[in-house]
Amino acid sequence: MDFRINPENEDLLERAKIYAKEILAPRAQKIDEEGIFPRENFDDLAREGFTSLTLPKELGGRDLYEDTATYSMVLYELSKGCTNTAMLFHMHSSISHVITYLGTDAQKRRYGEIIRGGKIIASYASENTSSLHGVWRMETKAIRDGDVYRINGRKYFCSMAGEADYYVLWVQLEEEENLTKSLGLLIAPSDNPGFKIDQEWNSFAMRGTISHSMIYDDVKIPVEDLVGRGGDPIRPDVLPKFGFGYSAVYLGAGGGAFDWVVDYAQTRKLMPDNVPIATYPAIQRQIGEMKIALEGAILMLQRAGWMINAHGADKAYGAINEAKYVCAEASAFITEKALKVAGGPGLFRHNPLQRFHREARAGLIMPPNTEKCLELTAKTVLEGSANVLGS
Amino acid sequence: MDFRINPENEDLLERAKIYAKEILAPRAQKIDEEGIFPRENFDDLAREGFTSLTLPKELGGRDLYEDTATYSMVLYELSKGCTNTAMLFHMHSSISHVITYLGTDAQKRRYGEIIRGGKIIASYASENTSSLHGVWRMETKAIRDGDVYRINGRKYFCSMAGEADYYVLWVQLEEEENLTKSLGLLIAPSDNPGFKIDQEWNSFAMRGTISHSMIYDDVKIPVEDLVGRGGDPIRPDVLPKFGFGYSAVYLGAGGGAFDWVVDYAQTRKLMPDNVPIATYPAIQRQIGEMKIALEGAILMLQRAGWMINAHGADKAYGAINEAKYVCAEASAFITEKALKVAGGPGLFRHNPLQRFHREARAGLIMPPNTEKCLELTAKTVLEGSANVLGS
Amino acid sequence: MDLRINPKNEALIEQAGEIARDVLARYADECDQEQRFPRESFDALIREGFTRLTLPESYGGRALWSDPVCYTMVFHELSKGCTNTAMTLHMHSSILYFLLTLSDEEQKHRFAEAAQNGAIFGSHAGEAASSPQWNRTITTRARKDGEEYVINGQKYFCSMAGEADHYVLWCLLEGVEELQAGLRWAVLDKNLAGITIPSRWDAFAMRGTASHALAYEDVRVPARNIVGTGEGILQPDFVPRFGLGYAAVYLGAGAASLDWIVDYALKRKLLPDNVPIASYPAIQRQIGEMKIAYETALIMIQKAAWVLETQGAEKAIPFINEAKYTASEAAASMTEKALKIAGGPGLLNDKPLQRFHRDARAALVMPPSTEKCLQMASSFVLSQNEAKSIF
Amino acid sequence: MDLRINPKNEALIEQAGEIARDVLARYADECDQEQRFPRESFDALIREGFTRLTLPESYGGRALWSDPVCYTMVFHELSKGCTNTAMTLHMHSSILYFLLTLSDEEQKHRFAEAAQNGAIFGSHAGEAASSPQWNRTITTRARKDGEEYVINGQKYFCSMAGEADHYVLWCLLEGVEELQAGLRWAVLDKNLAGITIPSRWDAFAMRGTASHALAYEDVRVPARNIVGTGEGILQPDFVPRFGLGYAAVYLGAGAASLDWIVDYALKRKLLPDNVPIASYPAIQRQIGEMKIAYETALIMIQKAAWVLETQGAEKAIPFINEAKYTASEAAASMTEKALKIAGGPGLLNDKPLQRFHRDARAALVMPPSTEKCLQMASSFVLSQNEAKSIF
Repeated sequence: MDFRINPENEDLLERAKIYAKEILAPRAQKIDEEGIFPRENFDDLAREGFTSLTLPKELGGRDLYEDTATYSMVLYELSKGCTNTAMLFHMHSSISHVITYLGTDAQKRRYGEIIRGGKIIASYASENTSSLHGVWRMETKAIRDGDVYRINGRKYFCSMAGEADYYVLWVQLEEEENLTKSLGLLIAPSDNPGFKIDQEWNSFAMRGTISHSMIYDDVKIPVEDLVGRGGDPIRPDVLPKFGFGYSAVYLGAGGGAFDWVVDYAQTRKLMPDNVPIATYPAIQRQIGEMKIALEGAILMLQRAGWMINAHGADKAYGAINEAKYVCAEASAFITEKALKVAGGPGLFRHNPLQRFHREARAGLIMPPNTEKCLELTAKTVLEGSANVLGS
Repeated sequence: MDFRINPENEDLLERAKIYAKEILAPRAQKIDEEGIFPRENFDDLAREGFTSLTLPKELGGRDLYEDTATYSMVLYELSKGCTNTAMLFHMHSSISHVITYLGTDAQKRRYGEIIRGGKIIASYASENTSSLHGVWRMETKAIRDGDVYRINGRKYFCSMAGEADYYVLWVQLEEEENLTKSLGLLIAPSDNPGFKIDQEWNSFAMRGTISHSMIYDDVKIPVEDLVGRGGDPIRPDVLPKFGFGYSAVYLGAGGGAFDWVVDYAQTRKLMPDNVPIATYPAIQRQIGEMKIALEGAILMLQRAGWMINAHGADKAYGAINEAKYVCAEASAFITEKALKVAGGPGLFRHNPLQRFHREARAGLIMPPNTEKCLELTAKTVLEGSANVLGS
Repeated sequence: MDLRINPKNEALIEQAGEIARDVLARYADECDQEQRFPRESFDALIREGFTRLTLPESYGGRALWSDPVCYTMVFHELSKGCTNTAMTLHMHSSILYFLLTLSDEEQKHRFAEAAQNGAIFGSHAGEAASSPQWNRTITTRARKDGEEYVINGQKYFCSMAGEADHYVLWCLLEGVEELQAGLRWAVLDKNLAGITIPSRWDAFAMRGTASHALAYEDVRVPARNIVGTGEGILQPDFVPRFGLGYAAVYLGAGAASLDWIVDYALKRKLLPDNVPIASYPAIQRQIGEMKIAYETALIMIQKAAWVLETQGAEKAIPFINEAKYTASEAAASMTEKALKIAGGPGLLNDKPLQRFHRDARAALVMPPSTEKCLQMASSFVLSQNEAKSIF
Repeated sequence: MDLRINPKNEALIEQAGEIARDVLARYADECDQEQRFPRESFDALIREGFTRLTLPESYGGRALWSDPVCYTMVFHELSKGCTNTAMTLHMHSSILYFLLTLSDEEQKHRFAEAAQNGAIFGSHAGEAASSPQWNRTITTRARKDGEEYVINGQKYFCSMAGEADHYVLWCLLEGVEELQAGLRWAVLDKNLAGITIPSRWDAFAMRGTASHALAYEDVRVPARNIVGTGEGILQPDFVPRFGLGYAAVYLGAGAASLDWIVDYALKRKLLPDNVPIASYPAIQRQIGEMKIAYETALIMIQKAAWVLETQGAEKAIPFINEAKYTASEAAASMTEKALKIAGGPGLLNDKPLQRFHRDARAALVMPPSTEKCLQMASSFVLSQNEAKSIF
C-alpha cells in the first residue's frame, strides 16, 4: 500500500496550492458576487500550462487522467481558492481528456492545439430533469444532412454558456432509443449562429459557472466534429470521468471553509477573555469533528481516483459514488459547523465563509445527489454491482 | 395556554415518581437480567390503586384517559424506574380503559371489579409482520358456535404471555375482509386450556415483557365476553389509545439514562484532575444536548396527550405519530450520548445505563417505527390527513 | 393543561398571517437581493397597527407582551412572509415595551404618542463581541453638559440603522464604571448631528435588517431623552424577551421552507415517472422529518412563552434558551432538507428557498448562539442557580 | 499511490476471514451470552498459527506488525466472526511484539519460544481512570527482594484475566517516582500465589474478553521476568499500535452488522407485499449509508496503518486518532441502522445483530474515546506539536 501522491505529479499539487492562494482566491469574491465568468483565471492557468494537463503527453499535456487521484487533489486545491474556477477547470479538463481518448488522430492534433492555445471547451449535458429512478434520456436530436449534423433542442444548466470558446453537445444521433448506441458528442465553436442563450443564470451558489439555458436552433456541425462513435460518451470507461471531479471541487468548499475557520479561531478574541477562541474546548471539539470529516472525504476521493486508474473507470463506479456522497456531506457539514464557530462575522459578505457555505449546498444537489448516491451504493451491496447509468 | 399538569391529577405524578424510585428501580435489574415478569411491582401498584387509574371514577378509578397528558407523564415517570413495568402497566391500563369505554354495563361492572381486585389484563395484537405500506391484516378468526366463539390462530410478541390473569384477543369475527367491521376484542381468563405458549422470549431489550408467541388452539370464549362490536377496537376514537403510551414508556428510558448520567457526571472524578467531570466543557455541552432533546420530547408527548382529550383521538393522530418519533429518537440519542459521557463504567451491568440504552432500541423499532412515523407525518402535510390505520 | 392559544388574540395571529402572505412576501425577495430595508412592508404594518402591538391599549396598542405566547406566534407568522420585517418589527416592539417600562411619566407619554403616530424605534445594544462566559461591557459614554448629554461611542449590529426614527442606545454615564448604577438608555433622533454609519451591514443572511454599525461622535441629546435611573435598568426580562422573539422569527424561515417545499413537491414532476415527487418515499421521509422538527420547535417556543407569562423571566430563561436552540436547529435543518429536495431549481435566486436557507444560518449564530444555549441548558441541570443571563 | 494490500500477506487476510466465518462465528453468541472467554476459538487460532502472527519468522511467526495494514485487516476479518476473540488476540499479539522489543536476548528467546508453543500473553495496563488531559499514573509497585521481585497493586480491565498463560503488568520499581526511569513490565505466570480476581467483568458489551480486575498481593516473580531497563520502556509506538488495532476490531462489529442485514434484507418479506425488504427505497437508503460509513472508516484505518509503517508512530498518531474516531462512530451508526432495519426480530438474542450492536458501544468509550479523539484531532490542527499521546 502506498498513500503518497505520485511523485511524478507532486509538482502540480504544489503549484495548484500556490495558484489557488495567489491567483484564484483574490478574485473569488468578485466572481461570486457579480456572477461572472473567471476568464482571467483561465488565461492565467493556461499560461501556466494547467489547462492542458489532461492532454496526453505527446500532445503537450501531462496525461493527468492517468493519475486521477492527483487530478482530484489538484481540483480540490484549486477549489479552495475559487470553487467556480475549479468547477469550470474540471469541465474543460475532463472534456479535453475525452476528446483525445475517443478522438481520431486528426481530432487529437486539432483540439490538442486549440487547448494548448488556451481555448476553453465546455461540457454540459442536462436535459429535462429525470427522476431519481429514471434512466438517462436525451431529447436533443442530431439529424444527418449530407456533411453536417443539424441539431435542435434545449439544454439546461449549461456551464460557461456564452463564454467558452467551444461547446460540447450531447445529442442523440439517431432516432434509436438506445442511448448506448446513439448518444453522440459533438464539438462546435461557440460562435456558431445556431446557439441561443435563453435564460439568465442567477443562482444562490456556483454563480461563476454562469450556467444559462441554451437553445440549439438548427445548429449545423460538420460530421468530422463528432467525437468517437454513438454511445461512446457513456461507455463505462468514459462516463465516470465526467462526474468524478465534481466531488473534489465541492470538497474544496469544505476545505476552504476549514482553513478559514482554523485561522479565524486562532486569531479571534472575545471580550473580556482576550485569548483566541481556539482555546475554548467547545470550539476545539468542533474543529476536531471538521478535521476528521475532511480527512475521511479526502481519502475517499483519492481511493476512487486510484481505482479509476488501477481497475478502470467501470470498476470504480461504486467508489466514485461513495466519494461523491462523502465529499458533499462532509463539505456541507464542515461549512455549517464553521458558520457556528465563526458566529456573526461568518455571515459577512467580505469573509469567504458564506461563499464556501453556499457552494457546498450545490454539492448536495448536483448529480448524483445524496439520495441517488445512497440508492446506487445500496445496489452495489444488494446486487453486487451498480449500473453505470444508474438505472 | 396552560402547560401545567392538571392539578386534579398532580398527586398521581408525584406518587409515580416515588414508586419509580422506591419500588420499581430497585427491582429493575433483576427483572431485566432474568427476563421475568414484574409480578411484585404489579401487586404493589395494585395495592396503591394504580392499576385501576384508567377505570371510570364510578368504577373506582381516576378516569386517567380523560387526562392523557398526565397519564403519559405517569408512564414516563414509572418507566424511569423500570421500563418493563411501565410498558406492561400501560398495556393493562389502556385495555382497562377500552373495556369500560366500549363495554356493556355488565362488562363494566364485572371487569371493573376484576381490575380493582388487582388482576392484570394483557393486550396484544401482532400477527405476521406487515410491510411499512401494508394495511392491517388479521389472520386469526373467531367462528361463532352457539354461545361461544371458537378461535384458532397464532400471535407474536404477546406481552405477559403466561403471566397475565386475563388475555385480550384481537380476532376477526367473520370472514369479511373489512376489519373496520369485523375486528373484535375478546377477553378470556388466562387459564383457558386453548392457550399455548410457543416460543421463548429472549430478547436484547424489554426482557421483562416476556413477549412469547402464542397459539390459540380452539380457544372457546362465551359470546358475552366480546367487548364492543366488530370494528370497534380500530375506531379512530379507540385505536390511538393503545399506541400512544408506548412513546411515554420509551422516553422513560431516555429520562432514566439522563438522570443517571447527570448524577454520574457530578460525582465521577478522574485522575489527576480530581474534580467532577461535570466541570469539563465537553461534558457540559453533551448534557445540554441531552437536556434539550428530553424537553422537546416531553412537550411533544404532552401535546399529543392534550390533543387526544381536547380534540378527540382521531384528530390527535398526527400529533401521536410525531410524539412517537420524537420520543423514540430522543431516547436513543440520549442513551447513546450518556454512554459516551460515562465511558467504561457505563458498560457495566450493575449500572442501569446499559439497560436504558437497550430499552431505547426497542423504542426505535416498535410500531410505528421511525420510517413509518415519517411516512405518516409526511402524509399529514402532503394530503392534509393521515389514515388511522396508516395505510 | 390547555394548549389553545388565547382566543382574545387569535384574530391577530390570523391577521399577521394574512399580511405576511399578501404584503410581506411580495417584497421579501427584492429587499433581500437589493439588501435594503423592507420599507413597503413596514409602511403596511404601520397602517395596520402592527407597530403598536406592544403599546398600552390607551395608546391604540395591544399590550401584546402581556401575552407572550401570542406575541411569539404573531411574529412567527410575520416571519413566514419576510424574516427581515419580522425581526426588525420585533426589535421595535420589544424596545418600545422596555422603554415604556423604564420611562418616567412624561417620557412614557411622549414615546408612546410618537409610536402611536407611527414612529419606529431601533434598539442598539451591540458592542464588541463577548465570550460565552460573558460580562456585558459597555464602552459608549454619556457626559452631562447642562441640559444635554453628549454621547460618544460605537455600536454594531444596529438593526434599522438609517431607517428607524429613533435610536435607543445603551450607554454608560461618564465617571461611573458599575453597570447597575451607570447604565442608561439614550433615545436619539436619527437626524442628530454626529451620527454616522462607518460600516454597512453586508451579510449573506438577514440582509434587509439594515444592521449597520453606528458611530456617535459628540452627539448632543436633551436630558429628557435619557431613560432610566440605574434602578431596574437591567430588568431581568429584557434580554429573555428578545431571545424568545428571535426563536419565533427564525423558525419562520423554517416554516416558510416547509410550506414552499410541500407546494413544490406536490407539483414537481420528473421524467419519465410523471408523478409528483411528493409520491417518492425518500421525499416523504424528509418532509416528515421537517414537519416533526417544526412542531417540536413550535411547542418549545410556546412553552417558554407560557413560562415567561406565568412564572416570570427568571424561571423562563432556561426554557427560552432551549427554545432558541431547538428553533435554530430546526430552521437550519429544515431549510437544508428543503434545498436537497428541491434540487437544482431550489438554488435559483428567483425562488425564495435559498433566502430561507440563508436567513436560517443567522439563527445558528445570533444570540444566544447554539453553544451558549447548550452551555446554559447544561448549567441549568448541573446547578439550578447559574442560568440567569442568556446572552 | 497504490492502494493494493501487500500481496505477501493477502492470503493471511483471506485465511482470517475463513476462520472467522467457520470457527469464530460459531462460538461467538454462546460466549457472549454465557459471558465466557472464547476458548474454542482461541484454540483453533493457536492451531492455525494465529497466536504467532507477531512473532519473528525464526520462531514460526509472521512478524505481522512490520506490515500494519495487513495486521489491521487480519484483525478486522477475525472481528467479523467474533469481536471478543479478535480483541483479545490483538492484545496478545501486540504485547508479545512489545515484549520482544524490550526484552534482553535471554528473555526474548524464552518468551518467543513460549509463544511459539501456544502460550497466551495478556496485557494489563489499566489503573484508575485518567482525565482527558492525562498523565499516566501507575500505582502498582515492584520491590526487589534478592533474586525476586515482590509485586503489589491492582489492575482493571485486564483482558483474558484467568485465561492468558502469562500476565504482562506495568509496574513501577519501588522508590522510583519518575515513570521514565522506574517503569518495568513484569511477566507473571497466571498461577503464581497472591493473584486474585476481586471483581469480574460484567458488562453489556465485549462480554467474552474476561476483562476482570486483578489484584496482586505480595506476588513473587523471578528477576528474569522483569522486562525493560527504563530505556525506551515508553516506546512511542506501543499505545498507537493498540489503538489502531482497536479501530480495526471495532469496525468488525459494524462490518458484521452490514453483512447480516444485507442477507436479511434480501430474504425478509413482509405481507402483503411479498417482496424482499431490500427493494424498499427507505431500506436501500440506510444500507447505502452503512456501506459508505464502512468504506470511509476502512480507508481511514488503512491510511493510518500505512503512515505508521512508513513514517513512524509519532507521525501516525493523529491519523490513528482519526481512524479510531471514524471507525467507532461508523460501527455505532451501522449497528444502530441495522437494528432499525431489522425491526423486532433483530432484538432477539438468537440472532447476532444485538451482539454486534452492543459490542459497537464499547468502541465509543474504549480508549481513545470519542472525546479524546476529537480533542487530539483538534490540537493537531491548532498546534502541530501537541498530538503525541493518544490515550
